[in-house]
Amino acid sequence: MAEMNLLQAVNTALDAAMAADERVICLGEDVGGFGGVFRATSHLQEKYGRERCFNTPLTEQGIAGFAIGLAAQGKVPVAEIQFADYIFPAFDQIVNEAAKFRYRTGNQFDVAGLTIRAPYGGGIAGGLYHSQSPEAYFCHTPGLKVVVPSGPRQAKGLLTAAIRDPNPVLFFEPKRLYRAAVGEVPDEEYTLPLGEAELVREGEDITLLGWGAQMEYLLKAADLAAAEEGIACEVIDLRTLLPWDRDRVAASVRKTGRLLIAHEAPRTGGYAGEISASIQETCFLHLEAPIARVTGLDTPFPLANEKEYMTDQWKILDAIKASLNY
Amino acid sequence: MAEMNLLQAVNTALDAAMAADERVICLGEDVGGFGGVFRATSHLQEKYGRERCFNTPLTEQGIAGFAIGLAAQGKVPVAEIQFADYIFPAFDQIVNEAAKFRYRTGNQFDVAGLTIRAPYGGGIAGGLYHSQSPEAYFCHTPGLKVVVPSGPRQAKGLLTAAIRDPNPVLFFEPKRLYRAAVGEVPDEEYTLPLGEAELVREGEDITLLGWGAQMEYLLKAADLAAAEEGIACEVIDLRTLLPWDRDRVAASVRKTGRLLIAHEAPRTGGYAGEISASIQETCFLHLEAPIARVTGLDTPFPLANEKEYMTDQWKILDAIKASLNY
Amino acid sequence: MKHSKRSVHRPQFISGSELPIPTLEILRADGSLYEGAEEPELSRDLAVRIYRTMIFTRILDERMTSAQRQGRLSFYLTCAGEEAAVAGSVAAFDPGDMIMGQYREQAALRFRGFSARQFMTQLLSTRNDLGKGRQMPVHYGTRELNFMTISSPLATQIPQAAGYAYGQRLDAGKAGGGASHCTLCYYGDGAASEGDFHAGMNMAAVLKCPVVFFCRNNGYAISTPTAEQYAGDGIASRGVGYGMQTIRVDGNDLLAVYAASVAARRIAVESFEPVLIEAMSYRLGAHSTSDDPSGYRSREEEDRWREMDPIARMRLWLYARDWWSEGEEKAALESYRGEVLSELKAEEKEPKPPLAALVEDVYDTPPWHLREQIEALSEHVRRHAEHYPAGKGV
Amino acid sequence: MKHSKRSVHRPQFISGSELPIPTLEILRADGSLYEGAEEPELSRDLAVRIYRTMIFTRILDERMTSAQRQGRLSFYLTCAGEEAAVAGSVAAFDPGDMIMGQYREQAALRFRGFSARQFMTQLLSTRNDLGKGRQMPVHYGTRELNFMTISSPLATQIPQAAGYAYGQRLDAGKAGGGASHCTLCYYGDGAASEGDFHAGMNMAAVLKCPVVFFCRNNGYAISTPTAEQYAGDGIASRGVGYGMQTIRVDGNDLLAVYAASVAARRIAVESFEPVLIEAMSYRLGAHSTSDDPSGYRSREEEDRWREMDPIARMRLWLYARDWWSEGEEKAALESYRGEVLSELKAEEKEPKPPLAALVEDVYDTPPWHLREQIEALSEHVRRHAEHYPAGKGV
Ligand SMILES: Cc1ncc(C[n+]2csc(CCOP(=O)(O)OP(=O)(O)O)c2C)c(N)n1
Ligand SMILES: Cc1ncc(C[n+]2csc(CCOP(=O)(O)OP(=O)(O)O)c2C)c(N)n1
Ligand SMILES: [Mg+2]
Ligand SMILES: [Mg+2]
Repeated sequence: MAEMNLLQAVNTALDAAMAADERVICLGEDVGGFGGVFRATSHLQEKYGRERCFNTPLTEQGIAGFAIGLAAQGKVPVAEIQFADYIFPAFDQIVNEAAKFRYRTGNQFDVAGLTIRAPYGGGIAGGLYHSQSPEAYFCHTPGLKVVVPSGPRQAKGLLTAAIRDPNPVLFFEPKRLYRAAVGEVPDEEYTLPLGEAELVREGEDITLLGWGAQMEYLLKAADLAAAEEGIACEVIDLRTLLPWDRDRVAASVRKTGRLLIAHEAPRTGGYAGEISASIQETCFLHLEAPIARVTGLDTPFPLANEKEYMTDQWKILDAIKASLNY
Repeated sequence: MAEMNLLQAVNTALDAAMAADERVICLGEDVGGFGGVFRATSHLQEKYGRERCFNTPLTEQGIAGFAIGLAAQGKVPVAEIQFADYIFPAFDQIVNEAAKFRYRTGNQFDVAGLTIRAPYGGGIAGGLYHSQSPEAYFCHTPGLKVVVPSGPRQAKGLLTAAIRDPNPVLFFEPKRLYRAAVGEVPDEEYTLPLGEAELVREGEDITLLGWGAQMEYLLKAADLAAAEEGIACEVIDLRTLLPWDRDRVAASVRKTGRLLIAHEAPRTGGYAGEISASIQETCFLHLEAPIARVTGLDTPFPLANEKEYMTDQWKILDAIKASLNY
Repeated sequence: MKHSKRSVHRPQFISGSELPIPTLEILRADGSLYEGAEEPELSRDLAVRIYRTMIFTRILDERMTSAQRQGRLSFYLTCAGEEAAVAGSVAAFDPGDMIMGQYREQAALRFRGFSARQFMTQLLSTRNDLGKGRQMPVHYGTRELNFMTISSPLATQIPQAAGYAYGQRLDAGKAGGGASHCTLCYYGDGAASEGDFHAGMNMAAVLKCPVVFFCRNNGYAISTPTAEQYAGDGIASRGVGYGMQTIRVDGNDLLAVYAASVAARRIAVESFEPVLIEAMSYRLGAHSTSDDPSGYRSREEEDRWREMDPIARMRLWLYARDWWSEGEEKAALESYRGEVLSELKAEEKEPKPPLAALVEDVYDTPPWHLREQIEALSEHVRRHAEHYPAGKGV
Repeated sequence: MKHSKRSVHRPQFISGSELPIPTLEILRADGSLYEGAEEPELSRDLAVRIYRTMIFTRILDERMTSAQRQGRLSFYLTCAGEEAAVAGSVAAFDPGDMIMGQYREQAALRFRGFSARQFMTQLLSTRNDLGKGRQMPVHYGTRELNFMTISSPLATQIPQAAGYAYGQRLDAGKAGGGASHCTLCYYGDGAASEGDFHAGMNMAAVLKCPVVFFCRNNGYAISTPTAEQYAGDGIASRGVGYGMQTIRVDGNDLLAVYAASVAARRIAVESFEPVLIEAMSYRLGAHSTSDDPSGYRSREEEDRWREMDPIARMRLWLYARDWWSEGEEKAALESYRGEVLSELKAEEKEPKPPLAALVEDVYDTPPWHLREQIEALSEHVRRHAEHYPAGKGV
């Protein structure tokens, strides 16, 4: 066990994956000698050479397309998109190509080895283009897996699993927590299973569900709810958004009768909508209050008034109370 | 009044818009002399000249970017994306640029005049890449309006409104109905308001909600439900998906106590999820059964077994019965 | 080369006309060689195999176009006019080289041994289709023949080909010496306008990927003539901009295409470098069976190009060397016509893929939601068998 | 030009080194002119205005970088080293021409009259910011000065600039003769790798848009040197491929930049044609305040370029003609330093934009869902005022 932050956990997972399998290749803008603008790929070029860890020209559609080709050839590319806000030029390659590759070839070809990493989310005074949480766009895309770690331990275990998973995986890293989230991480390589949610805290009164940077707020809100009102929150970290662990969530909601989902992305069309719709289908007769969503506003991500804009423990706490008082 | 099909209605709306306002410009792949692969822009180059109706090079990101520039300069571009399946290379220009243009400039600049048209949907043996219904991707994008006509009358009125609307509008045309949907269309120019759903049929027992090519199936299912079981369906054509007419839908659900939403796109992350989540928030105590979704499977769009894959009146009818028997 | 160091002291603009890229031409329309031209090394066997590929493809195209008109296929798309460009290039490559095409390269597939029957399984989306009937006709793919399954979105294969070739280079690195295999990537003059073209070409050049890009410049992208597609000196001039070795060839001249392709492959594998070949040709037929070119180009223009038919030109050359005879010609045409039609007929009897295949291969194995969905669908189709073609099967 | 008609009969590859694009150089580092060089027409007033723009920008950059270190700004990004490229180009354009920049062109804004105070409103995202405090520092924009608001996603402005210019051409068409206005579009050597670059350049050429593309080639995209960005002869060689009139200039040579820009604008407006200028320069500072270049380049390299400082070079030229004196220099520097600091201080006292602005300008007017959301948020902030900076305001 070693204490490290989320960024170090990512770097450690990449390092171990490159050491274990020479097919693993890290590529992206500035990921080479410099080690990435956040330093997630620090020292990897030194250790594994310029052929296996390199700068690409500045083109996200090219990075994604190139990584797809590498994966189709049998390599295990881990491509970095510098900010999730800049993943959109690669949207066609990801959604029309990577996601549909195995299907359209009748399983003759695939991009099993492909992982695309991108830092996402707000809270760093990034404004419109250094703050977005685009996970929902990809969760509407059959063929992709979408994974979001909430802390260092999850980051290492999930990224290792993502790299090994025989499907294209998008791995969104909560950049607000890169240095802020620190915790114990096992030294050895390990994986956390994709598709399984993590029950973070048990409780009887309401289920709180989120992923990535939301988990911190959900846990703080749960603490406040317990302290202020004696409310016992069950807290679940979804971890894999696609395919998601509906059974785990449904089991919890059947127990608590209430569900609150939090995400940073704008509300309309956000992934909370999908979860809410599915859970009311499965748990209709168990629901004692409407499923609540605490989300970003339906606006571009702002710079001024960012604190007000973002979800936080106070907003979650209010929604918990509203649900309990319904 | 004249009888015409959906394609002619689109062509008529474009023609009238170009005649009325010389700032209106039609551009896209093959839209010039040839009039578009579906012939939606037939005769427009002849009538209004090569400068106002022209072929672009084959680049969707370029078409969108170019149209954004035109709109920022004060023109009223109507850009065609040949198939909605090919809108993804333009995703960044639409989602990061067009949608956020007014916001990020503090309303100093805007792309008020921009409309992007694209034929969408399946049922024409198009397989993965000539069948997709990508509306949900755009409905998660504040700043855009998303409009889908269900027939010739709606197509002309809504497209005219979209062109005049001072916001960027995506206009998805159900290509399966291009020639199949025929109806009376007023000769004069007229608009149907964006943001307002259309109550197509009144009923007491369940609300059926859809858009575009789903409306035909919903109405057929409503007929079957009435004939077979005496069920009275209320049928609503959403028409504008973003921003959507929640009040109209909620009022109907408060009356019927039941809601079924149909779309062709894959289920997970589809727009039915958003509507379901919102309506259970607003109408929780009125719901007598879970909100039902009839949608495409969570797979790429197939070619073989397309008929089985797609939503249709039989699947909707089953879901109506399941809701009524809940 | 980063950038040139030459300097001038008066503002002087440079335009494309200052670097006109010449066209390699070896074979004249009458089957004779241009003066000063050098014939590429090409054995009789290989020449005949190439020629047979070209005429088979022409016949396949003719027959399938009629079959589509008869409603036996939903869609088809011909290679007519571009057979020399495609067959002449693929013939210069190793069977182990990966091909990543656009959709008009059936001649490459045929050259590598795709049977008439295999074409039919894909065109008819039967359960025998290697692609499991999931894509529209002409979206062929076969791992066995190293032909990557075609995908409709244009130009996406260009950066993918760069990446694929980079992987091949890494494998070669281990063996020492040059790469044993490279990638051959086809695309059209229209596709070259996509952003992915730029991304892929530039990455291939910077990252030194052993890939040969083969641009089929056939004058049109559906209805859009190249004059409305680009303003420069074709696509070749762009290769130069990427710092890529580049050549333009007469695409209707089998010998020129073959000679350029042999040299290009050598550069790619020996020096880990991408190469661009631009083949100037013409799409003799409609864009596809959904298209009617009379709306955008003249019969005269088409006729002019028909006179430069690459098949006729190669035939004359073969005749002149006595490598092929009128008798062989007749026999080959007849046998291909028969084969294509009988295989079409035979495959028409084959069933569609099973319903369950709808949810396979979305992931390596179907997750819970896809299992639920296919169960519900199968149950629905069973209950309403009369409304569904697959109703009989379940 | 569609494609060249010249033909050859032996396979011969062409590579970029066969068309080295020369660099226009007029002014030597010591302020004297190259032999054979021709000075562009440039009045004393304009020359001094350009020079003042350059030194103001340098001072703004220095002061704001320190202010950022002191925590008074969240982020900053300098133009240091590229002042001649930016000020020399914008000076050749009409104030009515639209500028669509990347983010390192504060000199252009300043040249057009953006005040020190206006810079501060944006950098501090106060309620006085024309952009309503919504974007990160340096994302300036002003309709009044025809400077399109900067957007972070790279290269998106390139096809937009083509479209904007096409609109200008249509307006001109009505007036007859050339265009009265054109578009000036800046981008970096890194941004030129994006797909949007290709799309925009090609469309501008084919659709004959009066736009001048100005590539600031400063050697780096964050940590990535141009050698890992492209393999061809810079960006200029691509312009030639698009059939665009193209010129490369020494970007640290004000006279070369200005001369090329004057000529480029003339071509654009008179013949409705895009033009490409590639200015070779160097980013003297870090990419931004978030970056530390010592991780990827040497101090020696930086020093070499510091010796070619464009400001020093222009100053020597001005001194030589007696258009500027050491006294004026000293006074200008002092006054700019004072102005920048006092305006910073003053603007720091200004409040942030109101909470309600969060939902404005998403659409022309906020629809129901945004009205609901802002109401709920305002109510929440009111109830929990202690947790929110805006708590005081509501
Ligand atoms: C991204 C994308 N946009 C549009 C289309 C529709 N489309 C199919 S083929 C074609 C023209 C392609 O022209 P070209 O590349 O010259 O190839 P050719 O058909 O001439 O062989 C178009 C526009 C597509 N398949 N993909
Ligand atoms: C689409 C996109 N990808 C990545 C980034 C992150 N980024 C910001 S600036 C930059 C480098 C740009 O280099 P260049 O174009 O040479 O401009 P310079 O900074 O040298 O002026 C990068 C990668 C971005 N802003 N947009
Ligand atoms: Mg073509
Ligand atoms: Mg740069």
